Amino acid sequence: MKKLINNPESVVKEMIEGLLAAHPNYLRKLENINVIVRKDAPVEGKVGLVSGGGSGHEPAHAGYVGYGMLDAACPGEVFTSPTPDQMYEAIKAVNSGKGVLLIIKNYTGDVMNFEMAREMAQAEGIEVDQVIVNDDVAVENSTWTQGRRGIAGTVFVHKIAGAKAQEGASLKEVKRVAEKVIANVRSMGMALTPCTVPAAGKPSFTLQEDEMEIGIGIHGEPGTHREKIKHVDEIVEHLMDKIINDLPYKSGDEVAVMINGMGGTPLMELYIANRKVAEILKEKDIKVYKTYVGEFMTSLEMSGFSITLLKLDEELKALLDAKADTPAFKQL
Amino acid sequence: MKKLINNPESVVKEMIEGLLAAHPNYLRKLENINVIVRKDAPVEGKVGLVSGGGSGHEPAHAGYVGYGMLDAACPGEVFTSPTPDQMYEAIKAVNSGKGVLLIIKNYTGDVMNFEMAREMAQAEGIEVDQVIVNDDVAVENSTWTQGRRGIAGTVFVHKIAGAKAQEGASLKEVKRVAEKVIANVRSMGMALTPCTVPAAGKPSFTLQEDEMEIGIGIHGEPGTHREKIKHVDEIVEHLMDKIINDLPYKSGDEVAVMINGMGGTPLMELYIANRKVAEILKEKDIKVYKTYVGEFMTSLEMSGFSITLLKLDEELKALLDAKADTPAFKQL
Amino acid sequence: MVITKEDVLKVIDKIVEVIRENKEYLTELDSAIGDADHGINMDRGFEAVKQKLATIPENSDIGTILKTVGMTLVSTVGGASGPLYGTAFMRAGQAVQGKTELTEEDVVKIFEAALQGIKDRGKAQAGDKTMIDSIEPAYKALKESLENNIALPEALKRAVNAAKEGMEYTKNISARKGRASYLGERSIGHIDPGATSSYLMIKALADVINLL
Amino acid sequence: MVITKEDVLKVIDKIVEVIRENKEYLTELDSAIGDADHGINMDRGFEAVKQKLATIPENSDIGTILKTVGMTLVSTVGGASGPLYGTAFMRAGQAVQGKTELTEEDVVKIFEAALQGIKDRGKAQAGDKTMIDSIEPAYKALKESLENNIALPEALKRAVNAAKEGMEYTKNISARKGRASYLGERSIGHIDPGATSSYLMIKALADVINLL
Ligand SMILES: Nc1ncnc2c1ncn2[C@@H]1O[C@H](COP(=O)(O)OP(=O)(O)O)[C@@H](O)[C@H]1O
Ligand SMILES: Nc1ncnc2c1ncn2[C@@H]1O[C@H](COP(=O)(O)OP(=O)(O)O)[C@@H](O)[C@H]1O
Ligand SMILES: [Mg+2]
Ligand SMILES: [Mg+2]
Ligand SMILES: [Mg+2]
Ligand SMILES: [Mg+2]
Repeated sequence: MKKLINNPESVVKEMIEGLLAAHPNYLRKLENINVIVRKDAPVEGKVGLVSGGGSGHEPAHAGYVGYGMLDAACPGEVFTSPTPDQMYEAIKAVNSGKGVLLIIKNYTGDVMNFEMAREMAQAEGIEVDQVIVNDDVAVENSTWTQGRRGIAGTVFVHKIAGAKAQEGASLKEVKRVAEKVIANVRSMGMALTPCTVPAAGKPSFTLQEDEMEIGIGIHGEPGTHREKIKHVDEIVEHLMDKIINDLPYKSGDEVAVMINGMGGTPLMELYIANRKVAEILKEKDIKVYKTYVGEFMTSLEMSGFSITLLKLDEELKALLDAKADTPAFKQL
Repeated sequence: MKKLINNPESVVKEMIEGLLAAHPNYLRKLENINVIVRKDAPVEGKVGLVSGGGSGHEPAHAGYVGYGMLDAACPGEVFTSPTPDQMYEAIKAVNSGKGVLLIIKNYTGDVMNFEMAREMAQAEGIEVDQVIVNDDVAVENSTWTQGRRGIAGTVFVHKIAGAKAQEGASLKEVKRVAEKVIANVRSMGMALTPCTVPAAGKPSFTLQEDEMEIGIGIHGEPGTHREKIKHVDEIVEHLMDKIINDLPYKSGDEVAVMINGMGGTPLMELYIANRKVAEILKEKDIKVYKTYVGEFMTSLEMSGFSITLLKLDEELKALLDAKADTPAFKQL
Repeated sequence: MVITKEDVLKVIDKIVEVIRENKEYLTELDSAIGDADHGINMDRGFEAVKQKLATIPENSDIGTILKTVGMTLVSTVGGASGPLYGTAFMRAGQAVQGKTELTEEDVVKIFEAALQGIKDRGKAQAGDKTMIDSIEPAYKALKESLENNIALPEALKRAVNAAKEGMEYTKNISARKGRASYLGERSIGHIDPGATSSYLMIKALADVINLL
Repeated sequence: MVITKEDVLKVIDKIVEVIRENKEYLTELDSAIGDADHGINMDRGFEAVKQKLATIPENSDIGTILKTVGMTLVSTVGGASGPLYGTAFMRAGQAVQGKTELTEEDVVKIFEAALQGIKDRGKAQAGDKTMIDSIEPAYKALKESLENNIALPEALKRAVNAAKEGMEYTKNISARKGRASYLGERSIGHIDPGATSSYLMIKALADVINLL
């Protein structure tokens, strides 16, 4: 395991210290608990937005705390859902009286921990609602499971619900646009290499030099299947096929595109992937309104990427275009 | 070699296509030649800023083309300086009559190619000047060589000279602030793993599981020496020692910090490194004015990082804070 | 047979120890079909439990002790297992609220409440390839044995065997709950990490009681 | 001995071929002390030269041909070697401007102009571990041989030997110019890739002339 760390057990603590040292104008940490909030939280007259999840997905989620996006992020241990007391403190810290929306990625652990926190906060009379993001189309038989995972599409929920909340909209309205995003966003990812949870010390799976994993999540877990490595154009075709047919996205639709690196993928390769994504969308007469290429929702040092499409209407376009100013997501 | 590519020979071409598809509101490409310019180039009444270098450093340099930074970037082949005709066409395309400044990283190839381009443009009566960035303190006996390399500190030159040019300053003034940045910026980097030039197909060097390279450049070349891997805090101490003693940065100074990932380093690790950087600066009573953590000047998928310090005065602070809006560098 | 508060604390100590010993093993199981953190999570949680129990008032009853364990697990384990085991211990504590000694019946109640807590929280059932596949058979075996007047140590041994069988059975089925469910058929052939940690905890309980 | 325009084209063809054959080798040398692109750069450039020469007017003189080679290299090779070899060929072309045949003296002039071009452009000198360490000894050996009335084919053989020695000598010294200079002492023990490509080109020239 080659990592730029000190002690595997203290990576989350030290990362948070480095994060706070880097962004003192954006972020502060609650005392005695791993909760990162907007420096100016609670923001008067604004619904509070809380998200979170295991660490290892940087810049998610603390990188999205700031103007026009989240009010608080709860970083758990690496790939481990944060605990209810973190979310509970976060909810209290960002509630300005207009209520709080929890943006949860659909994992058993995240959902259960957030739900316990919500119960705790509601018991104190705080208005708390939640949305569950489940954009990953890789898992098909989701009727038998607890449903699809939430992956990079979550960042669009942060952006758009964040813009709506920043406008001063009500909790109900913020939740409505968040759910609109969730209804219209789909993603799928793949990996060339696994990643290593620092405290585990070993990669979570192994791949041969000529193999790749298709349909991975963002926790270093194996995907839905393994294949011989292919040209990126073929890989993109496969992922796009699954994504497009799922909603489905249709001729005449307008979409936002996110090409998300998993942590170890050079930007050059993400752009090469985007080339084919743009080509396919053009062929299908689906208009690209905006494209984001970079690392938004990662899996430590995993090499691989995911594609996300979000179908837009006029409301979503305006909210997507709205100003955002956070450590990892800035839009003028 | 595990890469998300199609043909190793066409990575630069396909990356540029993907880049243009992603950022049509920021960028356009000159016809028949690999030159990326601001969509609105030449900008009336503004000095044109041209940079460039081999590809494989993404988001450098095309990612910094836009409002408040560069007017054109010339991407060469992977790790290979672009050719004079690229820079020559770039100069012509961004010259609005106020002259053009070339921002060159100090590599023999880059310097020679840019110089040939400058000769060509000057022969046509275009006012062209240049600055050479040489922030890398890793190489010590630079009197015997052609001097130090230019690495991540170059991004500060783009930002600050870009802000000055955006104000409408003269070529002389823009060059002056660029040189002020160069005089006050120092960097040093290290690698945990090598990278593979796609057309070469093999890593440019090999490291054992317990080894690291110290003092690397950004072209996959080996560094100044090889060591057993250490805790990141010790690595940071070593790099900071070299950097701080070089200028030297002194108690009472104010600095901007850049923690730059080499392409394959997870953001988590960069923040852990920043923690120690901030600690050392605090101990030495050097004030951190602003910190940038992310991937700014990469080496394909290399895992490792560099630290850059820029000593600031009031003028540089104001220019650093100025608005920038480019695909990879946005500041509100 | 009567189980004292000290016995309960001994059981918890034993669990802390067994989880520590199996930290890597549980993580390895989780890396095959999950995200390689189960042992790390559990060990962090029970380490916190050990610290926490050292600070609670001398005169705390067994219910309070179990609830404290549960709350500590909820706030330190994270992931799926945190709320699940946390709820299990909190419910178990409620079931024996105020007691300073436990009867055989109380032990059954504890199992029942814990199991129900996990089901309420996680909405899973037997056969979904989760911790329930160890706990439910163990609970049934325990209950049936005691109903048939088998002594607690022996009844717990049978519970352990049932948990073990249940745990091993998870190897043959595909997951329908938790992270492993995303693997679909690919999860077959691997034992569930949560079923394993449950088995280990039940075995720790039985081992301590057997030595009394 | 007289060298015709056709001979010059044959030499260039041979260089294209030799660079192609040594593409991987040159890249490997560059990966030890540089950035693993020299063979790729050179091959891209000479491939472009081949294409380009197929399109120039039938009646072009040798000077024009060499200048075309130089300009093509400048605009396709990139890196350090692009401007250096580009300048070398452009200067060589200037030195024999308008000629359709070359004498022994012209060959010396070509070497002289090329070497001076490289020095002007790159500011390096012999002993800096660059292409100059092949070219300068080759130039000197050629000049001296011809001054001593040795026939061109033999004189070129001596030039090749001198280039080879120079190339091999680069293994023993540390680099003071180009990317390899950043390695300091660590560059010792590795042959310079540019010195190698220069040697290969000089050898290609000699081989073709020897067969005439
Ligand atoms: N809905 C559920 N009901 C019961 N047990 C579950 C459920 N979901 C997951 N589990 C159990 O949790 C274990 C995984 O725990 P852990 O690895 O700590 O959390 P996570 O899956 O969040 O990383 C699984 O092996 C399984 O036994
Ligand atoms: N200043 C210089 N003068 C002469 N030759 C040089 C100089 N700098 C570099 N070289 C030559 O260029 C070669 C490297 O070429 P190449 O790898 O194509 O370019 P780059 O170093 O830019 O990647 C070196 O091996 C050396 O022979
Ligand atoms: Mg987990
Ligand atoms: Mg090069
Ligand atoms: Mg797990
Ligand atoms: Mg090279």
